[in-house]
Amino acid sequence: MRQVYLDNSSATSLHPKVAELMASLLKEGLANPSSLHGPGRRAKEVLEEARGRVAGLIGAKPEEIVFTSSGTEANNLAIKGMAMAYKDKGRHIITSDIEHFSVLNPLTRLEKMGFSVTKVPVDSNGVVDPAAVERAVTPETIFASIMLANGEVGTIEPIKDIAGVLKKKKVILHADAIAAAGNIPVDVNELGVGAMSLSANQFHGPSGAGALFVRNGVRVRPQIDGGVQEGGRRAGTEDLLAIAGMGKAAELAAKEMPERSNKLRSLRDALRDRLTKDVDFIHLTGHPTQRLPGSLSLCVEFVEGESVLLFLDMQGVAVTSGSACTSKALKASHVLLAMGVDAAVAQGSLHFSLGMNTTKEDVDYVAKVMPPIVDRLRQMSPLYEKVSKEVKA
Amino acid sequence: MRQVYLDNSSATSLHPKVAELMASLLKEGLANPSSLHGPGRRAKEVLEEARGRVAGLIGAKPEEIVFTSSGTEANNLAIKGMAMAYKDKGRHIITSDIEHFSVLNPLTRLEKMGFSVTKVPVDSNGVVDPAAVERAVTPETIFASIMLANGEVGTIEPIKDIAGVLKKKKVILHADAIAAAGNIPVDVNELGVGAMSLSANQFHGPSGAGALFVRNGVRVRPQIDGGVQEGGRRAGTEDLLAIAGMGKAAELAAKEMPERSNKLRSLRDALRDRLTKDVDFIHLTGHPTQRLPGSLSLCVEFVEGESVLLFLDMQGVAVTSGSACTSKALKASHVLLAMGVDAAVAQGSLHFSLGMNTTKEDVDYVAKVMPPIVDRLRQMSPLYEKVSKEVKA
Amino acid sequence: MSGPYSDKVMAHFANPHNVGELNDADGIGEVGNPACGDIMKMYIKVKDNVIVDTRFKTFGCGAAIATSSMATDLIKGKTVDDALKVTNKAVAEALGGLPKQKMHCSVLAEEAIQAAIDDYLKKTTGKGLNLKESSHEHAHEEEEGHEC
Amino acid sequence: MSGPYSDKVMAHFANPHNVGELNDADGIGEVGNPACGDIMKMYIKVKDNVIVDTRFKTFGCGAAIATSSMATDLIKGKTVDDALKVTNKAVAEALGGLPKQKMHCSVLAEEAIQAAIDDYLKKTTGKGLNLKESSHEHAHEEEEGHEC
Ligand SMILES: Cc1ncc(COP(=O)(O)O)c(C=O)c1O
Ligand SMILES: Cc1ncc(COP(=O)(O)O)c(C=O)c1O
Repeated sequence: MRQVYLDNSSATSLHPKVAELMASLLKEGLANPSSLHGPGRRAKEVLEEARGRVAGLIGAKPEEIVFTSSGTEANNLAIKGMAMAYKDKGRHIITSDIEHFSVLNPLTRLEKMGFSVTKVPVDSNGVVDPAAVERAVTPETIFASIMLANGEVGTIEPIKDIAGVLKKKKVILHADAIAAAGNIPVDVNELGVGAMSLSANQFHGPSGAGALFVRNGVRVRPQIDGGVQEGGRRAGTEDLLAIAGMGKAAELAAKEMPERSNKLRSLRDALRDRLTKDVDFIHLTGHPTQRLPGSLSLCVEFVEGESVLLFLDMQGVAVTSGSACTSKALKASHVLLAMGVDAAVAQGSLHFSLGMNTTKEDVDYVAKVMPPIVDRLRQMSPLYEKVSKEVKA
Repeated sequence: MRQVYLDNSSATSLHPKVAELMASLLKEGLANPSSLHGPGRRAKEVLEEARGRVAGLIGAKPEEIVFTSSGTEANNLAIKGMAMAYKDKGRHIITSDIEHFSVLNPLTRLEKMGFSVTKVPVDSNGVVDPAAVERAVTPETIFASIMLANGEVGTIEPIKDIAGVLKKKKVILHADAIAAAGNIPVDVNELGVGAMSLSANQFHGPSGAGALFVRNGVRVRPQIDGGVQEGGRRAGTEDLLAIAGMGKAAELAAKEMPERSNKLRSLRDALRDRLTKDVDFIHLTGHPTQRLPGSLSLCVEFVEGESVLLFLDMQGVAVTSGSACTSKALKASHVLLAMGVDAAVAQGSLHFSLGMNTTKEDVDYVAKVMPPIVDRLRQMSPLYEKVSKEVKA
Repeated sequence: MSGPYSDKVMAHFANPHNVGELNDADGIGEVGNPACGDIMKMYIKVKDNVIVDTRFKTFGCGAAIATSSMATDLIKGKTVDDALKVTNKAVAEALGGLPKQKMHCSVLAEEAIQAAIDDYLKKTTGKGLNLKESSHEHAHEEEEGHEC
Repeated sequence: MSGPYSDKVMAHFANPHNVGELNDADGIGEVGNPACGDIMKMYIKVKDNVIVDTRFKTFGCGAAIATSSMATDLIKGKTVDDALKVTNKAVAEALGGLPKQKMHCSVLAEEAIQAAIDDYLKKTTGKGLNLKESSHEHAHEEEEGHEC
């Protein structure tokens, strides 16, 4: 059966050249980059080459890159690390309603420690209003954390404008660029961010490597204490294999980005057009144009996302859903709800995230297998029954 | 030139079978284990297989294993995680003078937050006295953290006895078993520990995977917040490649341990005997018999460790040193000082850590190249000059 | 491959039994809430106090569809009284178990059976079951909206 | 390969110049402290106020040996006054730079030169340099023993 992987937002497929580099490093064997001997110096060289490549992807200086084990850890280091570093300056932090749990949950921890957090809302496209961020600033505000792009609905936020209004108020901006970096052009200086999180598995690198950009002059208190790796900002023997993979993936993303995103956009638009034509009662979610190139996010009314996902899986198609039933907490995606999507409609959430391997044949295949699945589930659905009766009446 | 890697205490060489599994997973490609679709379920299967293997190595239940990105992170999760989970019970913690910085530095953080820490001393062999631990217990004590084996001098601690005295006082024991697990038999039930840290790169697995054993009933507060991975105890997309490697390495360590450690012991003893015979003024450090099988730790008087290390490196031999000059903080190893080694003698610290790949030829080679290096450096040393004059006189 | 669901759940989900409506149903019960992700509507046909036929329509996840399918299988051919004894646990066990966070689907199936029988009894005897407030909704409130 | 040391440091470390003692030295200076990891002992032979020969013995790391070697190279052939102008920076620069945490080795080299000259002056003129408390030891105290 055809295997179509359209869940690159959960973890991208590995770039063949990244896999190749990692395989060759596996064969070579890697020592500890802190060691003074030859094998250690070679390991250090691999580490610093990767750092340079990741810095290059986002216009940063190498020493501004702190490697972590995931995007989640990078967000934790940014949020808790800056909160601890600046707690004597103030205890107020700004964020948005649609951040990832790796931003929201650390903030909840901080609230329990006496920090206060203001969450700015989003519009129906999932866009944060820079003016709302500006209004949220108090004399106590130490930083804001707003995502550059949302991984569930694909919306790209006006980070440059948000950084602009915050700069006037001398508030640092951390951007969770995990879903964005490597997929759209991201330059820390153009954006004006003080800190920014990335994750290799979002741009065809491996899981196991993330990075936090920390602008020179911005302080973060380490969240993992021990040795003096990563300039004293993150202890622990480095996962050099994953880090080297991240570096290579960053280099390739920078090089191949225009080509990749053109292809992704046209395939994504083709899939969107086919599905909206062949399936009725589909709601597109997220911003219609200001969005990640490979992301198609929608809600199929009268059916539940997990059921569609499982039937698609039986046809070899891998996607994700933000329905309550697919989440471990049994709550519908807070992102969809924050955008004002009706809770019942949100149950039909599906996210198709295309990657560099996606082909026209994949799109054709999904466009072919999806409508009968929806139809079958709707035939089973007591909600659709009502609608079809209403339509008939 | 012959390459002899005797720095397995910094990072072991990768077991060929571990490298093989990782290479095949790189080729296969791994999805996100949280995903519901087929590739996600396959990833989950890889994850749980690894968990079972790691649990198997130490006699734990699979659900008692929390994967982390390093041994350092496992220690941080244990120390800060238990401190936060039990802070309402008490704020006193016991540790020893010879713990790794990934235990000591988190404790320093906790001290700044109002916890108090008692460090028990060690004897000249680096052994912690269980009675001293018992005496340190107060009604406020919530846990103790004592290492199972010291990675710098090789001494194995009487953890079972320490756990025994603590059990009477209802104090949880965390053991940093990072240097020990996979190298000597370790069973969490026999030892009686409540939590225990491991690191894959200490038993021929990859860097990038560690684990914390958390006994059912023992609580740790997550230190990385976000998604609900690892039973809600550690958020972030899993580094499946490294974790799978750790699982395989654990399985192999369990199987090959008797054979490996017999070989390591005899090679290590041979190296010790040759070096002590051919180089005078050598002090062996750590316990003479109660020690890790592959570890030979010593101080060469009148020379400085980094210089020996660099000359050995020019001969293709990789070792490590605990001298002040090799540390980034320019302080001699706190482990050696805690054992009462004279500060000047500690400057000549060297640690030879053998691994499964070490051969008799390696030992012969090192035994051959080392004495002339020491001799050359001593001819340059104003300290040796005095001694040789004294000896002559 | 280790999925969230047992093979039996997947089999019932992929090919559910008794899907559809009964035009001449003697009792119809609908439970659940679309915002929470699951609605089950159950139809029963009763002859001589025995459930001779049954159908369902379900909006929900794999477990919701599979439990609906299994619930209809379990009550078919049973007397009304025996059908009322089919518990959520029985449904879940018949499916070879359910993931913990999906057990509420089996609760919904139990409630759907009771709602259909309640409707049948109301229609035939004028007096329904003394149905408690939906335990499903209840659990919902208790856990502060954490679970639907 | 990117090691901690420049190629020049490694070259001087691997093959240091002027190693040894001078039996007929006119001045001998010893600085440092074994507990801190470095001791340098420097010998000078002076003729007509010019340092015509010099040797050193050093206990210490790669940088300590390399700076000793370079320091002896730099003062050889210089007048005593000019030798006193050789700073730790000059030594470090001549070596193509030193890692930040190894700069103290160059300080030690400067101090060794001064100690040897001090000894020479004391022997010849009865009056040494007005050497301040070892700036090395000083730095040591200031930084609470963090750096040797
Ligand atoms: C916007 C955003 N933030 C954070 C994360 C978490 O990153 P990771 O999965 O690397 O832990 C993700 C995951 O995709 C994401 O999309
Ligand atoms: C006893 C001990 N604890 C902790 C660590 C740190 O582990 P890691 O290097 O995996 O971060 C080490 C490293 O070797 C160790 O030997």
